[in-house]
Amino acid sequence: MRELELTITQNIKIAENIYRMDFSLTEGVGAIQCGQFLNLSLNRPDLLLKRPFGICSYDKDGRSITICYQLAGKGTQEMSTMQAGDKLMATLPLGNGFKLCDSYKKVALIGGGVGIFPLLSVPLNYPDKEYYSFLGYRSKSFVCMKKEFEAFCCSRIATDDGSLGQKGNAVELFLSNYDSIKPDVILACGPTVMLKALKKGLKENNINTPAFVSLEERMGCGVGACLVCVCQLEKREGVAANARVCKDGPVFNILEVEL
Amino acid sequence: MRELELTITQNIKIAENIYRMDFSLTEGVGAIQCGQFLNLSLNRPDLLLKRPFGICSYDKDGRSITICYQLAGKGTQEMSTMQAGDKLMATLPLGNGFKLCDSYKKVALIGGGVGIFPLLSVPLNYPDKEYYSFLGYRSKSFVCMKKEFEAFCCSRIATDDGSLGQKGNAVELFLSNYDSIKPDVILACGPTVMLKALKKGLKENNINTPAFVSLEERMGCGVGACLVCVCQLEKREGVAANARVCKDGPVFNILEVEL
Amino acid sequence: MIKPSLKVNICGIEFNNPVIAASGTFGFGREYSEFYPLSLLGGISTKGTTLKYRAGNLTPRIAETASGMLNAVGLQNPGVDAFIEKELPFLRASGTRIIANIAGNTPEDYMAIAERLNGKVDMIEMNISCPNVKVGGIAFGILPESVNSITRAVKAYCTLTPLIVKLSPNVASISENAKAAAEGGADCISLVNTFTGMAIDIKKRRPLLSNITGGLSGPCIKPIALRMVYEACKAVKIPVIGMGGIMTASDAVEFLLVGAQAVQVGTANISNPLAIPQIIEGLERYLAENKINDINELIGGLLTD
Amino acid sequence: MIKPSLKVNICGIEFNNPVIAASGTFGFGREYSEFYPLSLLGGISTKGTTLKYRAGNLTPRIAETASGMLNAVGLQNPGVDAFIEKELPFLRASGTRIIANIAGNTPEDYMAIAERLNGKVDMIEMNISCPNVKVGGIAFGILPESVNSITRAVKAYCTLTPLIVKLSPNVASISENAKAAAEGGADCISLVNTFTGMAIDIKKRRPLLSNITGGLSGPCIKPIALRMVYEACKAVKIPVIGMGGIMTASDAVEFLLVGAQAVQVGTANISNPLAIPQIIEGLERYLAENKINDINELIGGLLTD
Ligand SMILES: Cc1cc2nc3c(=O)[nH]c(=O)nc-3n(C[C@H](O)[C@H](O)[C@H](O)COP(=O)(O)OP(=O)(O)OC[C@H]3O[C@@H](n4cnc5c(N)ncnc54)[C@H](O)[C@@H]3O)c2cc1C
Ligand SMILES: Cc1cc2nc3c(=O)[nH]c(=O)nc-3n(C[C@H](O)[C@H](O)[C@H](O)COP(=O)(O)OP(=O)(O)OC[C@H]3O[C@@H](n4cnc5c(N)ncnc54)[C@H](O)[C@@H]3O)c2cc1C
Ligand SMILES: Cc1cc2nc3c(=O)[nH]c(=O)nc-3n(C[C@H](O)[C@H](O)[C@H](O)COP(=O)(O)O)c2cc1C
Ligand SMILES: Cc1cc2nc3c(=O)[nH]c(=O)nc-3n(C[C@H](O)[C@H](O)[C@H](O)COP(=O)(O)O)c2cc1C
Ligand code: FES
Ligand code: FES
Repeated sequence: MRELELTITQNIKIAENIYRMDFSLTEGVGAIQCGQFLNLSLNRPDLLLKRPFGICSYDKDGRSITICYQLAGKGTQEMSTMQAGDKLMATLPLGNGFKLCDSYKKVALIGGGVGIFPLLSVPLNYPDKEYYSFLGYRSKSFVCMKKEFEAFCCSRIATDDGSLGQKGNAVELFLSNYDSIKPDVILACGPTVMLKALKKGLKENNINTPAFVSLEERMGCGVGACLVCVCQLEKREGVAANARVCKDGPVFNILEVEL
Repeated sequence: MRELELTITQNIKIAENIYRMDFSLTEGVGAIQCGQFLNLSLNRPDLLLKRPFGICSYDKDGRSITICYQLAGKGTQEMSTMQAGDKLMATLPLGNGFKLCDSYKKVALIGGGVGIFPLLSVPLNYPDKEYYSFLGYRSKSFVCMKKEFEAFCCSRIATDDGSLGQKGNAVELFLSNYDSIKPDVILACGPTVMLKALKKGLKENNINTPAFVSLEERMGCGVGACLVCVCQLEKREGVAANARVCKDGPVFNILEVEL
Repeated sequence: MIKPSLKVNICGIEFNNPVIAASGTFGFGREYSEFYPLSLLGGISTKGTTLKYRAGNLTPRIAETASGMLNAVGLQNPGVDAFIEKELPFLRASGTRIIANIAGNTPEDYMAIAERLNGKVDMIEMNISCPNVKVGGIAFGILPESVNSITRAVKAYCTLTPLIVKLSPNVASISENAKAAAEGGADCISLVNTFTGMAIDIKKRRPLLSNITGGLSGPCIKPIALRMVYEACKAVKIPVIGMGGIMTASDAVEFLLVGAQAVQVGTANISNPLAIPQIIEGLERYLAENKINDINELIGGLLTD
Repeated sequence: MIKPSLKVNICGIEFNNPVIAASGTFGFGREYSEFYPLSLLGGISTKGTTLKYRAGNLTPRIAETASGMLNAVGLQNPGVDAFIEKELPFLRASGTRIIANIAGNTPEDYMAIAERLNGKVDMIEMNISCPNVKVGGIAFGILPESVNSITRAVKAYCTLTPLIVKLSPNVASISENAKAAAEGGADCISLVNTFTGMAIDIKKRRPLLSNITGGLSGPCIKPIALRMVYEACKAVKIPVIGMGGIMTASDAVEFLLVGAQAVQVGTANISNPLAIPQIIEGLERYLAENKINDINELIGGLLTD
């Protein structure tokens, strides 16, 4: 992980409330693992904290990077006003990312809301797998990156209001398609309620496929030092323990974390 | 005085550390008196206070306005990065400004440093006077608005290091030329040390010409409510009193204020 | 949808809305009346008034800090008699509620000012957090005992006009001081006044204020101010007026949610002369969006379970 | 021109420079050692350590405020024995000064931790401003008497290692508390810890922190912190380590000018992992530009005449 200056090369709206921001770096960051994130400074001294965003895509030497962000509050609002040429500091790459062993051939990607973006980076590290994606959006107007997923995935979509694809959420979509796919591994990213529903759904359906989830938590440093971003691990022999989402995660085995 | 949105139409460097910023206003501010100022918001929530700048020039209906500013600290630094099209809120016009009675025909303008800028606006209200300007700059590289003064003035320049015009300051320049001009009124603007030297110089040389000075003081509201910007008036019958530079000034009769 | 009601009632006095201009940032209202009719306001807390004219401190009296400002005006004011004679008639005619903010060097000062203002204004706000006021080396507002005793002494003169005690935040326990004011007979408390702070010009190696230290206000103090108002509201049953760093309607909502019956807005006026009307408009919008018909339903509505 | 010296000596211990990583924002140094060699630092104050493992509070533990942040980590740490066994060897090998920051629920806790750390670290920093630690309803750090007595009790166990007492800013008089620590036998004081604050999500009408309140840090508190350090430096003769909102070298210079012998940098690390090396570089530049050969000439150099 390093602290580097990023130059915005593009900042465009791609769906309702959702933007894509591309950066170039003068120094390379080296190897990036899919599912890692960056912590972005906003150049506004009153907004002290960096904002974490999953890295959607990157080139091999880490000299260009893409994130997608949803307008959520002051910081993302400020980001939406930025222009090509503006420079921002960022810490990257952060976290453990998704790691797939060779034995996993069929990969199910389950993404909800802004959780779909980090999943886009998985084939960059693992181009030779068979991918099935299950993407949940609020409504048709929020749908984005559809083509990008279709480029490497057999991709299905659900919307909360049924305005595109199946009505419902990404987990329901996945479960209803599970039998026809039987993936070797599940990678999921989205709001905590979604991950919770996934954990429950897997259990109830006796699905023992290894599943890895990428968590969201409010962060400070992003590097593991300030201890604000913890999640609770499932008790081992009755002993509770915390893990840092930024450093020990954001990706955890679904069986290891309390959701 | 009103609170209005200004749109930057130009922001250019005109001398070492000195910039000129032009604004357009969608609503007119109405009549502006020469020597009035505006209090400019910086659009940076961490920089809470507005910055006061003398209005250099303006069109009749107050729909376009120019200020010139020197890099002094965080705020002016931020201003120097702004671009045409950027919008800023400002309170304007503020203060009393320079007021000249008909009997004043020959007007001496004495300006030091950034104090020269408000003087530029005097002929806009009083086009039919005879003007003589005495402008003091730190050094040749800081000289600006020379042509603009020459357009309506018999203009002389002094620099601290003698790199252009007479070596010395604006007050010395004025005093050494006083006899040949004998102005009816003196308008001066510049750092407090300069105004102090002027008051002393006038006294020592028994010059009784009416003189008006525009003061600088750190400001808050700029409208007369917060009482942070006071100056001390000369005691009247032994009684001391304060005046607000922003509201009762910035222009005072030199005999009325303690310098 | 019907327009939500912003009216609040504090100590029997009805305010058009809960947004009051804070003392010292709004003069006696004249300047801002050039920007909007003062009748829009919930009320005005006037510049702190002492028994006699005070010249205040030397300049510089102001310095900017990160998301805040320091001031060391030092209670420049014309004195209570000049206030009553020259400022009050204009204020009374303005159509808003008038709160006279008062300060003194001794309990007798406060009592004398209160006596003169009793019955002439809507409320009296006793500022006991002025750093120039000493009792045995500690300002009246620091120790609960002295908060209690000065409140008791001054309340005796506020027979016709409710007394607000304005608490200092530079204390060990805001709850104790709030209780002390309530037990001393305060009809209402307001908080916070400014936090003592300082800033330095490292080029000159000198303080930025001639007075060395000054009072910190603005958004930087909001989290501490809000916590103190939250604690004060839990500690006492009398109404609480909250302030400290309120710049927007959203900030005002935070103070109302922790239980403030009204808010005061200070530094925001200095940054933006239209701050208060914009906050009032924003409150109306927030209520409408959240389908709340009466702002009183919001007050104390923080969920913490 | 010769390179200015940044070395300072505190309680007989030499620091390469006066910039120390503040407790709780720097873990046990491992993470930031990936950004730069820790030997660059003046020192590290480690994450507050208690007698036993503590899980800390529920999340969210952090919220952003205007030019500041609130945290409510709640002293998550592995306990003193794990610290000594697993973290200290790495820290000792890092080539910088190690200050062990400690916290407890009872005086006995503090004494036991101090006893274990005595002789093993360069300094012990006793945090007596943890909001979870109660004595008769008031934290150890609030009343001068309790500051004095806990300092006395813990100092008895710091026979080989100088004791820093880290003061709370949530007090009535920082001078009194500084004096109480000095009289209790503290070798050094450090201040400020965070200010208790809160922030609310007005959409959910809930506090942004699960703990409701948290500690405010960052540039927003700098004016108050600086004023407190200024007062503390005047109140005591023992060395003072200043902190609160230091983001840049210029901020650090302000604290040195009021008399701090060293500074700690906390929140700045969270905003910018390179903050401390940049501050150290900036201090060197400031000294060179101002033709000061030794940073000790700057300390206490504020002009106030
Ligand atoms: C590892 C990780 C990866 C993420 N990836 C993406 C992504 O690819 N695209 C995307 O749109 N969003 C992503 N998020 C969420 C994103 O960080 C927040 O939406 C964003 O920080 C909101 O900032 P704001 O200033 O607009 O909101 P504000 O509410 O003004 O932010 C205030 C503070 O709260 C924090 N915060 C607010 N919402 C969240 C949240 N949901 N999660 C974490 N912190 C939050 C902010 O970071 C900031 O510190 C990710 C979060 C994490 C933890
Ligand atoms: C009535 C009036 C008219 C002015 N006209 C001009 C002008 O036409 N051109 C120009 O270049 N400058 C002018 N000045 C000075 C100008 O306001 C300051 O240089 C500017 O505010 C510095 O801001 P900063 O953020 O760069 O400096 P900082 O030091 O970061 O400012 C911090 C605070 O101090 C105040 N401050 C700093 N220096 C001064 C100063 N010299 N006078 C008043 N306040 C100050 C700032 O307004 C701000 O509130 C005028 C000042 C006044 C009072
Ligand atoms: C310039 C200035 C002058 C002030 N004068 C007074 C005063 O005379 N009496 C008083 O009780 N409070 C005074 N205050 C404090 C404010 O009324 C208010 O309590 C404080 O500024 C916090 O609110 P804010 O952050 O909205 O400004 C003054 C504040 C400022 C900024
Ligand atoms: C996330 C976080 C955790 C902290 N943990 C501790 C702690 O364990 N012990 C302690 O004495 N201070 C702790 N502090 C306080 C800091 O050490 C420091 O006193 C305070 O943040 C002010 O400095 P700053 O503004 O530079 O951050 C913590 C601060 C933060 C932001
Ligand atoms: S954000 Fe600091 S430890 Fe995770
Ligand atoms: S700046 Fe507020 S009274 Fe002059």
